[in-house]
This record gives sequence, C-alpha cells and structure tokens, in this order.
Amino acid sequence: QDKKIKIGVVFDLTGPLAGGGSELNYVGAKIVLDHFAKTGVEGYKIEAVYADAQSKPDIAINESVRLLEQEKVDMVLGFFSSAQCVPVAARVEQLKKFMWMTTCISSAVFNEKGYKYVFRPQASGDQFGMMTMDFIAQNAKAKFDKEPKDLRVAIIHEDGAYGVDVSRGNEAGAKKAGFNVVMKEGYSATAPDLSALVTKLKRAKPDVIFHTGYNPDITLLLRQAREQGLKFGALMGHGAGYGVYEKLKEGMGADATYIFNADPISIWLANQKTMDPKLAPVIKMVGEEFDRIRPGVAIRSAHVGIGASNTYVFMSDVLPRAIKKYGGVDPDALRKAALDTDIPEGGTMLGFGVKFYGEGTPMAGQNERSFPVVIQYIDDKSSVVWPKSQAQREAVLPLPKGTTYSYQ
Amino acid sequence: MTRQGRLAAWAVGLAALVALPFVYRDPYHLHILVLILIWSFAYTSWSMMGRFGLVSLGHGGFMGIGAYVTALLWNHLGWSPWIGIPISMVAAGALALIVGYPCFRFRITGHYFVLVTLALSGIVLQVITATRDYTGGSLGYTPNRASGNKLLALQFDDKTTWYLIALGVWLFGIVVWHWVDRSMSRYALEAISEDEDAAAAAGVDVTAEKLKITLLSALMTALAGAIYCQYQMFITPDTVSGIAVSLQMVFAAIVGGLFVSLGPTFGAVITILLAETLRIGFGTKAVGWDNLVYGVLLVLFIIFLPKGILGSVLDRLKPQRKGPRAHEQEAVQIARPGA
Amino acid sequence: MAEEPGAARGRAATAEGHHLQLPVAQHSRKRRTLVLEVSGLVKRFGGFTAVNNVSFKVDQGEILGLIGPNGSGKSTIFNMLSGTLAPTSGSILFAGHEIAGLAPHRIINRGIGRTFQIPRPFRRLSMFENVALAGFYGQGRHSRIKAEEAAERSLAMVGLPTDRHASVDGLGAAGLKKLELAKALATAPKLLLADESLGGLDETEMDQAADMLRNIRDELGITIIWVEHIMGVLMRVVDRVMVLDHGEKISEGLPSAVAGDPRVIEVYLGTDAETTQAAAAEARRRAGG
Amino acid sequence: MQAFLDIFDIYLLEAVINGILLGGVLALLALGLNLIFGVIDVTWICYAELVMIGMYAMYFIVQYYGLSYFIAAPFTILLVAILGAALHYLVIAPLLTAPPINQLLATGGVLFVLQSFATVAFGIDFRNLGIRLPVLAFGDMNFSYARLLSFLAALVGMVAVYLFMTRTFTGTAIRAISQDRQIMALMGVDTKRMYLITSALGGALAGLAACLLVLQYDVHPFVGLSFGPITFLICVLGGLGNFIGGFIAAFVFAEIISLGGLFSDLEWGYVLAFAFFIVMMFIRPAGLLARRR
Amino acid sequence: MLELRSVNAGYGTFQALFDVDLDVKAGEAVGVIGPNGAGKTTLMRVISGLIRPSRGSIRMEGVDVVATPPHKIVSLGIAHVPENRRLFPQLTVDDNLKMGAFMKEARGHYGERLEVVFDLFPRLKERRNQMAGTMSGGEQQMCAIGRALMSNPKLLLLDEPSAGLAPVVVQQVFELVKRIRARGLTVLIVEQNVQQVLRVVDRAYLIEAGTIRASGTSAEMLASDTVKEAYLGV
Ligand SMILES: Nc1ncnc2c1ncn2[C@@H]1O[C@H](COP(=O)(O)OP(=O)(O)OP(=O)(O)O)[C@@H](O)[C@H]1O
Ligand SMILES: Nc1ncnc2c1ncn2[C@@H]1O[C@H](COP(=O)(O)OP(=O)(O)OP(=O)(O)O)[C@@H](O)[C@H]1O
Ligand SMILES: [Mg+2]
Ligand SMILES: [Mg+2]
Repeated sequence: QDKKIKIGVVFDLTGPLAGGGSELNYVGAKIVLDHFAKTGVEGYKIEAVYADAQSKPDIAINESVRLLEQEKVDMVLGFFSSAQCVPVAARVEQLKKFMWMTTCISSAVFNEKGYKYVFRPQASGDQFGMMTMDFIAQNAKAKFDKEPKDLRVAIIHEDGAYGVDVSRGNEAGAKKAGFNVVMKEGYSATAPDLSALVTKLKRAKPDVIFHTGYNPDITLLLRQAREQGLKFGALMGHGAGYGVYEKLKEGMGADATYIFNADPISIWLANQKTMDPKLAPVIKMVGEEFDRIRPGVAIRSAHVGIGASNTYVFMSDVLPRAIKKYGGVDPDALRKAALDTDIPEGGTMLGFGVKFYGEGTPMAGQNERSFPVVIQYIDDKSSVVWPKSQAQREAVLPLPKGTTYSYQ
Repeated sequence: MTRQGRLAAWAVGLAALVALPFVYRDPYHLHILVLILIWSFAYTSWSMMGRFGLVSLGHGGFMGIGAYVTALLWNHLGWSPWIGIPISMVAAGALALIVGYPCFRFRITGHYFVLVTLALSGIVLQVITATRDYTGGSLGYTPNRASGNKLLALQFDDKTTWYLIALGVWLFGIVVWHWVDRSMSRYALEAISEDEDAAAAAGVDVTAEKLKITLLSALMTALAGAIYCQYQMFITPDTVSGIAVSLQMVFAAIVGGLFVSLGPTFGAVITILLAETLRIGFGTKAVGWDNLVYGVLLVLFIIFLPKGILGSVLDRLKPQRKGPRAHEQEAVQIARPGA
Repeated sequence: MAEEPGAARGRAATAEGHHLQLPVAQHSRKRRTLVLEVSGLVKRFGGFTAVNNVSFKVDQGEILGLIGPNGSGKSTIFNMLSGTLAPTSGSILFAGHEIAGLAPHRIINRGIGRTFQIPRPFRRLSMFENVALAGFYGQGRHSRIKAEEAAERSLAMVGLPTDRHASVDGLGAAGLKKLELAKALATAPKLLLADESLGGLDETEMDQAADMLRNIRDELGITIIWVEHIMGVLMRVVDRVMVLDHGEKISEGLPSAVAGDPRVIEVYLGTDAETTQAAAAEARRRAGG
Repeated sequence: MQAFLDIFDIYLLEAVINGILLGGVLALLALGLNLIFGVIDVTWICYAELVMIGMYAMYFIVQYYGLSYFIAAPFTILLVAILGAALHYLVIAPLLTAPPINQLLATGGVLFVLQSFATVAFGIDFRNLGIRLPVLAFGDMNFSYARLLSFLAALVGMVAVYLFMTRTFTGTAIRAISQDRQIMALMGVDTKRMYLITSALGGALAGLAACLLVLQYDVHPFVGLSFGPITFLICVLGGLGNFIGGFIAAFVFAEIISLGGLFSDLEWGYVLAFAFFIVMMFIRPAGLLARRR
Repeated sequence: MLELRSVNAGYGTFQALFDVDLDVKAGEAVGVIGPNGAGKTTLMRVISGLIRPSRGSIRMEGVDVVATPPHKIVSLGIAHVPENRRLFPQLTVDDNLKMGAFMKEARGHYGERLEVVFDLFPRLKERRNQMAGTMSGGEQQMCAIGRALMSNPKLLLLDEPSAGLAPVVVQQVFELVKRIRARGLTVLIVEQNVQQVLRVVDRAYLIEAGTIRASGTSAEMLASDTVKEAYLGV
C-alpha cells in the first residue's frame, strides 16, 4: 500500500488579505510542495489539498476542520492572517492534529497557550517591531544627531492582529531605547479616510514613523501624507503591505524610495555566503518557478520567499525525521520531529536558524532563532541594511533633502 | 394536512433529528449541522420582526453583544456563561429598547428604520474594535478554556453534545415563532406593518407592540451570538457583529421564506450548504467563482421565488389559501401612512 | 351566521319603530349628560391654521353632524379627537377627562372609535381578524374571547359575513366602508367618529348606511359625530349640525335652522339648500313626532 | 485651559478643511445614490460596487490602453451608466412590485457578483492609477487637488441634478414615479423608459464618482465596502431625495469623522458619526433640512 | 369619437366587463351609472389603457386604442381622472399639474394650460406649493381634474368626480363639466350621484354586473323604470 502524507494548505486567495500578501505566500508554498511532490519524501508521496480562507476567520476555521475531518489530511500548513491562526491553532490542538504555520506572525497565537502540536518557524510580530526600533536606536546618534530621549517616534498601525502585535513590539523597543513616543494609534485598514491621522502626525512632528499596515491603507496614508504636507525623517514599515514594493511604487512613484521595511529577508537577497550551500539551488528553483508563474515582476516579493522557505524547512527537515526516526506522519511523530529541529543560523533560505521553544515555555512552538531584517528600498532595489551581519549597504537616513517627505 | 397529521410529522422529524448524531458521526458534517442549527436560530430570531416589515440591519449588533459580553464576563470576571448569557441578553435587550423606543415613538419606518439599525450595528462593530484592549479588537477573542467543570463553563469538546444543544435552541426558536404566530400580537403587528395610523385607530399601542417584538427578537439573537461563541470558542467583530452579519441574516431569512416558521431554517440550510458546496466544488482552481455563482443564484432566487424558497413552494402546494392578491398593489397607493 | 345586508336593514326598520315610541336622543338631551366638551381647539400646520379656536359640546346619545366645505378642518378635528394628531392648543374633555394629546390607543380605550374617510383595511389579515384586532386592542387587551365575540357582533351589525377566513380583497367600496364601521364598533366606543361613511356608495347603500348609524345609536346608545357631504341623508339622521369654514365654526343648531342659515348656504350648500331644508324638515317632523 | 488652547491650533483648522474635502468625496458618492434610493425608491445595495467597477474601468483604460484621463472619464461614465441601466433591466424591473426588502436582497446578490467578478477578472491586486496631482499649500496647511476636484464636481453635480429634478418635466416625472407607478401611464409617461433613464443617470453619477475617486484611492474588489454604508447613511441623513440635504449631510458626516478622528482614535470618529446619525433621525426624521411636523 | 365594441375585461381570472358596447360622439357628455362594483371604473381603465381588454375593440377617432401602448393613449387626446384622485402625494400641486403636461405635445402649452386650470380652480393657485397629500379631499379632487386638463385633452374621463366633495363644490364640478363641454371637450363621466349627473350629460349608460343594462338620453334615463327603481329610490 502507498505511503503518503496529505497536507492541507490554507491561504487567502480572495478577499482583502489575498492582495495583502497571502496569495504570494501561497505561491511560494505551492512551488516547494510541488517540488517535493515530484520526488516524494522518504518513500512517502506528498499530496497537498489547497483551500481558500477568503480572508475570513470563520471560513479559515471551517476549511481547516473540513480538511482535517473530511479530507482526512495529516496536518495543516499555511495561514497568513493571525486572526485566522489564533482560532485555527486552538481547534487543531483540540483535535490533536499537527499545524505548521508559515506566516501569521502575531505573538498572541502562542502566548501562554501551551500548544503541543502547533509550530511556527516565522519570527513573531513583536520581533518585527523590536527590530526596527533597535535599528533606529543604534543609528539615532549617528544619523539624527539626537539623544534617544529627544528622538520623537510615532507608532501607527492597522488595528488587526498583525498591526497590533507589531506595534506592541515597537512600543517595547521604544521604551527600551528610551525614545520619546509622541503618538501611538491604530486605525482600521478599510477606513476611507486617514487625513485625521495625518493631521495628528503633523501635529506630533515625529522624527521617525513606525507604520504597520496592509495595502491599500499604506498607499492611502502616504498619499494623504503627501497631500497634507507631512514631513518626517524616516518611515519604517513592517512587512505585509510594505513587503510588496510593486504596489508601493505604483501608488507613490518615486516617493517609494528610501522607505524601510522589516521582514524576513527576501530569499533572493539573503547573504548566500553565510548560508548552507545546498540552499542556493532551491532559491534559484523557486525564483525560476515564480518568474514562470508571474512573469515581469520587478522585485520578487519577500512574501514568496517566506511561504517557500518555511514550507521547505518542514519538507526537508521535519518530515524526513518524523518518517525515519519516529516511524510515520501521525501528529505525534511530526511533533517530536519538530521539537528535535535544530538548524543553525544560515540554515534556512531566510538566513535564520530554527529551534522551537519547548513545551512548558510561554512561547512553546515558536522558533527562537528567527529574526527579521530591515531592508531599504533605493532606486527600485531593496537592500538589507540591518542587522549588521546581513547588511548589504549603508542605510540612507534620514530622508535626503529634496525628497517629498523630507523634513530637512 | 390535519392538525394531528402535522403534529405527527413534527414528532417523527424531531425524533429523527435527535437520533441523528448517534447514528451518523461524520465530524465535519456534524460541524456544519451545528452551524446550520445555530444560524437557523439566529435567522428565525431575525424574522421574528422581519416578517412584520421591521427590517433590521442591526441584528449583527445584538449577536455581537451576546457573544462578546458572555465571553468578556467569563474571561475577565470568571462568570459562568450560565450567568453571562442572561446578562448579555439583557444588555442586548436594553440596547434594543434604547434605540427602538425613540425609533417607534418618532415613527421611524421603512428605509429610515433600516438605516438607523444599520448605524447601530456599525456602532457595535466599531466599539468592539476600538476597545481592543479588552476585546482583542479585530484580532478576535477567545473564551478561556475551562480548567474545571465543563458544564459550568458551557464548553464541550464533542460534537454530539453541541449538536443536541443547538437542536434544543433551534427548537426553542421555532416554538417561540409559533407562539407569536398564534398570538393577538401577530394581528397587531401585521396591521402595523400595513398602516400604523389605522392600527393605532383600532386601539393598538403601536410603539409598545413594536418594542415587544423587537425586544424578543434582540434577546433571541443575543442568545444565538452567545451560543455561537461557546461553540466556535472564537469570535471576531466581523463574524458575529456588524453589517455583514446583519445582511447575511436578511439574506437567509428571505431566501428561505419569511412568513413560514421553517423558512429561516430553510434559508440557513440553503445558504450554508450552497456556500460550502460551491467553495469546496470550485476549490482553489477557480478562485472567486464560488461567490460569483452564489451571488447569481441569490439574485435568481429572489427574482423567481420572491416569497422565499419554502414560502413559494408552500404557496404552490396550496394555491388558494388566501385568495388572489394580484390587485393588491393597485389599491394600496391611495393613502400613504403619514400623508 | 352571516347576515344578509337585507337583514340588517330589516332590523333597522324595527329600530325605527322603536324610536317612534321612545326617542332616545330627545330623552337624553333633556338629561344633558355631556360626553364631549371641546374648547378653544386649534391646529396649525406650519403657518397654516387648519382649525381655529373651535369649541363645542356633545351630549350622550346624540348624533352630531359636522359639515363644512372641503378643507375646512373636519377631518383634522377628528384626527385630534382620536389622537392621530396632537392639537396645537385647546382642551378636549371626554367623559370629564382631558384627552388632548393622548396617544391614539389610550383614547380608543377610553371609548372613542373612529372610521377613516378613505378606508384603511389591513389586507394581510382576514376580514374577521381585522375586526377582532380592533375588538382586542380597542377594549384594552382583556380577553381574546371577548374580542372575537365583539367582532362577530360588529360584523353582523354592519351586515358583513362573520366567516373567519373571508378575505378583505373581495370587498368593494361599500364593503370597505362597512368594515371601517365594524372595526370602530368592535372597540366598544362610547363616542363614534364617522368620517364620510357614505362616500362612494350608491343611493340604496347610502340609505342602508344611514339607517345603520341611527341603529347604532339607538341600539347601543353610542354617541356619534358624523362628517358627511351628502346632505339629503345626513340631515335626515342627525339631531344637531355644526358647520365649519376655514377652520372656524360658523353655525350650529338644529338641522332645519342650519339649512336655512344664509352663510351656510353661501359657503357650503349652494343650490342644494332647498333639498337640504326638505330633508331637515323631515328630520324635525320625525324627531318632533 | 491650556489643553483647551492646544486643541485650537492650525491643525484643527486643517482637520476642519480636510473634513470639508472628504465631504466633497462623500457628497459626490451620495449624489447618484440619492437619485436611485431617495427619489425612485429603489435600493441598490451594490451602488458602491458600481463605483468600484468604474474605478477599474478608469484604471484599465488609462493604464492599459494608455488613453488620457480625460478621454477615459467619459467612457467610464458611459460604461457605468449602461451598467446601471442593465442592473435595472435585469434585476430591479422584475422586482418593482415586490417588497423593497427583496430589492435589497437581489442587489445584495449583485454585490457579491460584482465583487467576485472583479476578483476573477482583475485579480486581487490593489491597483493604482499612478496619477498624482499637485498639492495646494497655504503655509502649514496643504490641500489635495484631487479632493478639491471632487468637491467641485459634487457641487456642480448637485446643482445640476437639483435643477434637473425640479425644473424639467422628466425630473418631475422621476420624482413622481415612486409615489404612484400605476397612474404614470395616464400622464403619458412610459414608466419603463423613465426607470431606465433614471438608472442610467444614477449609474452615470456613480461613474463620475469613480473617475474622481480613482485619483485618491487604490482600486481593489473590496473598495466598495469602505464607502457603501456611509453613503446610504448620508442619503437618509439629508432626507431621501433631497439633494441639498444630502450634500450638507455629507459634510456634517465628514466633519464628525475628521474631527472625531483628530481628538481620539479613528473608530470613535465613526462611532460618533453613527450615533449622531441615529440621534438626528429621532430629532429630524425626515432629514436635516426638513421642518419638524 | 370613442367606440367600444364587445369589450371584455377583468382582473386575473375575475371578469368584470362582459361584451360592453359604448359610443361617445365628439362634443357629447355621456354618463355611466351603476351600483358599486358594477364595473364602471374597470370600463374607464380599459379605455385609458390601464388594463387591457381580453376581447373586443376600442377606437378613439378611428385609432385602435388597444394596440396603442398605455402611455401613448394620452396623446390620442384621452385624459383620465382616476377614482380616488391618485395624486402624487409627495409632490406639490404645481408639480402634479406639471405631470399632467408631461407629454411632448403638451409641454409647449404648459403656461397657458396652467392659467386655464388656475382660472377654473383659484384654490389650487393659493395652494400651489403645498404637498398634494396634505390637502383636503375636495382640494385633491380639484387638483386631479386640473392635472387631467393640463394635457389639453379632447376626451375627459371622469371617475366619480363628486365623491367626497362639499355640495357647493359638487355643483361647481358639474358646472365645470358643462363649461368643459362648452370649450368643445367631450366628457365621459362615471357617477353615483345619479340625479345630478343626469342633469349635465346628454346621454347615459346604466351598467350592472359588468353588462350594459340600459342606455338613452338623460330624459329617457330619468324616466326609465329600471333606473328609477334602482337609483332614484324613495
Ligand atoms: N399634514 C398637513 N399639513 C399641512 N396642511 C394640512 C395637513 N393636513 C391637513 N391640512 C390642511 O388642513 C385643512 C383642513 O383639512 P381637513 O382634511 O381637516 O379638511 P376636511 O374638512 O376634512 O375636508 P374634506 O371634506 O375635503 O375631507 C386643509 O386645507 C388641508 O390642506
Ligand atoms: N384590481 C382589482 N383586482 C381584482 N378585482 C377588482 C379590481 N378592481 C375591481 N375589481 C372587481 O371588479 C368589479 C368591478 O369593479 P369596478 O371598480 O369597476 O366597479 P365600480 O363600478 O367602479 O364600483 P364603485 O362604484 O365601487 O367604484 C368589482 O367586483 C371589483 O371587486
Ligand atoms: Mg375630510
Ligand atoms: Mg369605481
């Protein structure tokens, strides 16, 4: 009889989140799954069953339940939005099934939940927020010529799971760095007007704006910011909408230059010298596949790499171990295999390593070695500027004179 | 059908429904059934007033209050849903009265009523989102898992229990529906829906009658929200509150048929099954097509079966129940209420 | 159960005979039990005064005719008496209690029933349900059984079928007027406000309806204020007439006197004055006899 | 006192003026809906989705066919007008005698259809016209031309529609049609044609709104959700069918959103606006401009 | 001018008119009388195209009315004042009158016609900006007749124009019918007020249960036993 593993894959292919990056994650994950489907893993056939969560949590729940109970998949993989991960993780744990999250980043998914069967190689949202704050903290003196306590920072975020989580990290980071937080506010990603927010930002006169959002709210905010004459020193984005340079460029033209973005590094940007050499051909393969599916895209979105890399970790590391060492693909074998994972830094396409917090710790299931990087878009290219170990060029900070938003 | 015949049919149907989970155990199908029953109850609650021309788009608000208040009380104060649910119902009822009273007093009817209630559900949605420090905002909210007594916490892991609870609640809704249908209040409300002045001239306290049915409907809807929350163990403002949910209620109730007791239930069955089948059928191969087809079917249903599916079918089964009504529209225009 | 219209007529005829022996109206007017006392009633719509400082009294068991040109404020007065409109100022004492501005259902429960000038049936209810509804709510929501009895009685009284499922849709103009009346009667009123109950009826039906009104007063002792433009019938039935013009009372008194009032002739009766006077004379003859 | 003074700074003024400009956008959106919903008493729940289709039309004509904005605009207006007429012909006409709730429902179905049609046909990407108009600066305050333009269009559109509705025979017939449909034939009015004209006009106004909105917002299949409900509220707040009332209501609403958002979280601005709407319904049930009865 | 031949009509399965033949000559005033529910209103509706006959022919000055779409029938010169007035309650008096002149042919003469109507009904001029729905019954009737006259019709169909009007106004309405005739209009009038209507019309038809029971000149009708017994009663 055939040995096979059935994997339920859930992303948003329609609805607002699809355009926000979920669909690109799906493409990345699918490329990797298709790749392994050709070869199989340790004699197991790979069968992926895809589902569209339509950007709605209740549909995500329904689809997960259906995949697990009806389609009898062995595990679920994917999920873009934290608002979906939170309830689905609870369901999966209750059913004692295995869940591998590629994307959704809210720390609320794990925080104190004590899950046993749920794993996430991805960095958590607050890490994103801490990262950008840390980056500015290290550069405050040199670039802004200000003491941390004099540096005015504004934190704004869409009020979904994702934005809230990142902003918490921002806040914690600002506190640690001793910045003067002049404003912190959430807004709804579907708000038709953000001019009041822009006015408040103008009044707050921040040096650096930390923004977390999807599209089109980012474009709307920045357009209204331009129209209302908001000036600042730097804009730090945190993934999602900021990870899709194409759209930023389309909406803002040249003004998209010099924007920062914290995200897992794009696999095509990662420093391949410090990376496990066997990953290079995989990156190439994913890139070529992607170009075949989506020809003519200027900067391959980091989202594709996130989906691809995090799926790859599972397929290349966890799954083989579960089969070989723990004798199968049942949830417990997968769980034990995941807990054994120990990939050093440079061992994934995203540059970071993988080691999960163990049972009993507050963040059990979360990867303790993941980190995002800070990149900056300059002249239609994105380059890693932080952390130092990965940096490809010096950051342009603050915004040069003469650019639209520059307060110089 | 005779009265006895109908009672017998009900009894047999019910027995079959109760027996079902013990015979048929497919968990996903049971899950869908539980959802259908809970939503049927919510839709029935909506039709309670909807059938009298009180088209509310605010029921998402009541449902949200039922769900959130229950969950918040449990998580923050540790109050069992057995206490939390009545409190949440009272809260929803109070809101219904606060908005309903002036509405009915000042004769807000028709489109105006629809939009006042729409604004109401908008408010509830925004308030839940804005108080994100307590409610989790649009991230959604999860009632804490009970560590002790499952019954006290109204949390059950097995689907059969939930199925029976949902069945009970649904049945309760149908019983209430029939109770209203037989009452004198039904006459009054039908009269009010046609001509408020004339109803008042017949001695009907228009405001009070409307308030009563609104209150009843809001209480039941809040209960539906709370039950939904306990079952799913997760709520977001979007799934239990706001305009989308309110619209969904209207859709299902009308598609099923407003004026028959099982109409809303039928609507729930049709809409949920249709949405599930279409989504699964089209899968990820033809993304977006499921909603496209769903929308087209919805439009076709409304155009060709304007009384709802069940309503139209029943009408066809016994055509001369109420005599021809073809000229009704010709006659009503003469005097507009309020003119 | 269903009674033919003819049957109602037959009964009306008996009632008339009865009337000759014991003129209720006459009798009660001597005792002068006031049912309604309206003073200084005013209603303005924006800048327009529809009813201007109107005062009048109605005795128990009386039929008061309220006439006046179109737009003189008759329906508006009815609307204020029945609570559909709140007066701008003025007082309405009904059975000794102030009712100005009360909600309609309160007023009906106190005992004022009304019919609408343009019939307003509830088409989603059967004929019987229409009337039973009025019987239930109009009498203070006491007993459903009592309400259904009242409905049967009222329907029989106006000569409509008492079948529970008969639909309103089959009714013509006359039937709808009757239904209006039955609804008002089912509320067990002490005072009935009848607004143009004859409009759109043919002449035989008019006579029937007029008999019916008289019958209602004689048999049930209900006081009636009746608005009508068909003088030939009205003048024969009423005990007293009040005339409005431009929202003001311009004349009041016995039918014969009013019919002879030059001002009333000018603004209202026109060349109809003679026929009206004839009808009034007949009424007087009957009342006096 | 100091806190009080803090509030009254130049930013408050800016917020007020931005509110006015947002009001222009909302007023423009409400214009066509008021004609359909307010005047002929037909419920187009999917109105904002027509605008969305119009925005896509603008995007594709300008981006793909490279035509200039000013050539694209009339095309778009025409297209959405045809769409409006088709919506009437296919969906509303069979339901004219049905209760209004059935119209709400059927057009709700159309809303799904349009959203998923856009998803299927145009994909889930957010699209941006890429036209960036200059900015008008007054000292510390800046205002966008795009919004000024909408404001002007709304103003001109409102006046034009108002005059059309009150001065012309067709306009009067449009106002009459919802009150007594059967009798229209006695006036020599072809009811079907009148409905089609009105629907096309409503569609054209939605198209006009789309042309201007596309300068300010990204297009995506769900863009309608941001505007739909507010637009309905505005129509009612101003008094159904009352174009001047609707115009003013749009500004009142926009100011509440704008100022409420300035003093607190943005959501509270909306809560305030909705609550204001409800209270106003009680105080002035027939709209802002109506006299109390 | 108007010619009905064996017209049958009804509502759904219910037949209200059976083989009705009726003629109206130019310049004539013709009355239709009959008890409630006889089908008088149905007759008017058939002529103005509001309902289609199931069988039979209707010709207006030789033009086949049945084949003309309802909204075009007005331009044949037929104006219908419907039963119960059916004004547009939320429009002002002015706008209601404007609707009467909606037809292309009538628009040009809007000003003149308005004067004619205001001349006939000064009350309407006083109330020209009032919502029609808030006017009293009599005022509404005036408005309805005025609205019909706005299209400058050749044939005026009046359905119970005196219903609910004060006696003076009833007299005025009948006076008006005379005056309208004097202006060369042809009038077909349905009435319950048999005595009065027979004084203004030249000829009349008695219709009962959907069939023409009798017809003749006013004098003949007044003298007819059938009519006397049924209507003039007493
Ligand atoms: N809601 C209203 N707004 C403005 N004016 C009104 C309103 N209701 C009535 N009117 C005016 O008040 C006056 C009196 O109207 P009312 O209906 O009482 O007259 P009526 O005496 O009953 O006349 P009719 O015999 O024709 O029925 C009329 O001129 C009418 O136009
Ligand atoms: N819209 C309708 N649908 C069904 N039946 C109708 C309709 N209108 C009238 N009828 C029926 O058709 C018959 C003739 O009605 P019609 O209105 O023509 O009578 P009428 O002579 O005008 O009576 P009235 O004097 O009461 O106005 C009546 O029995 C009536 O019940
Ligand atoms: Mg009146
Ligand atoms: Mg008639």
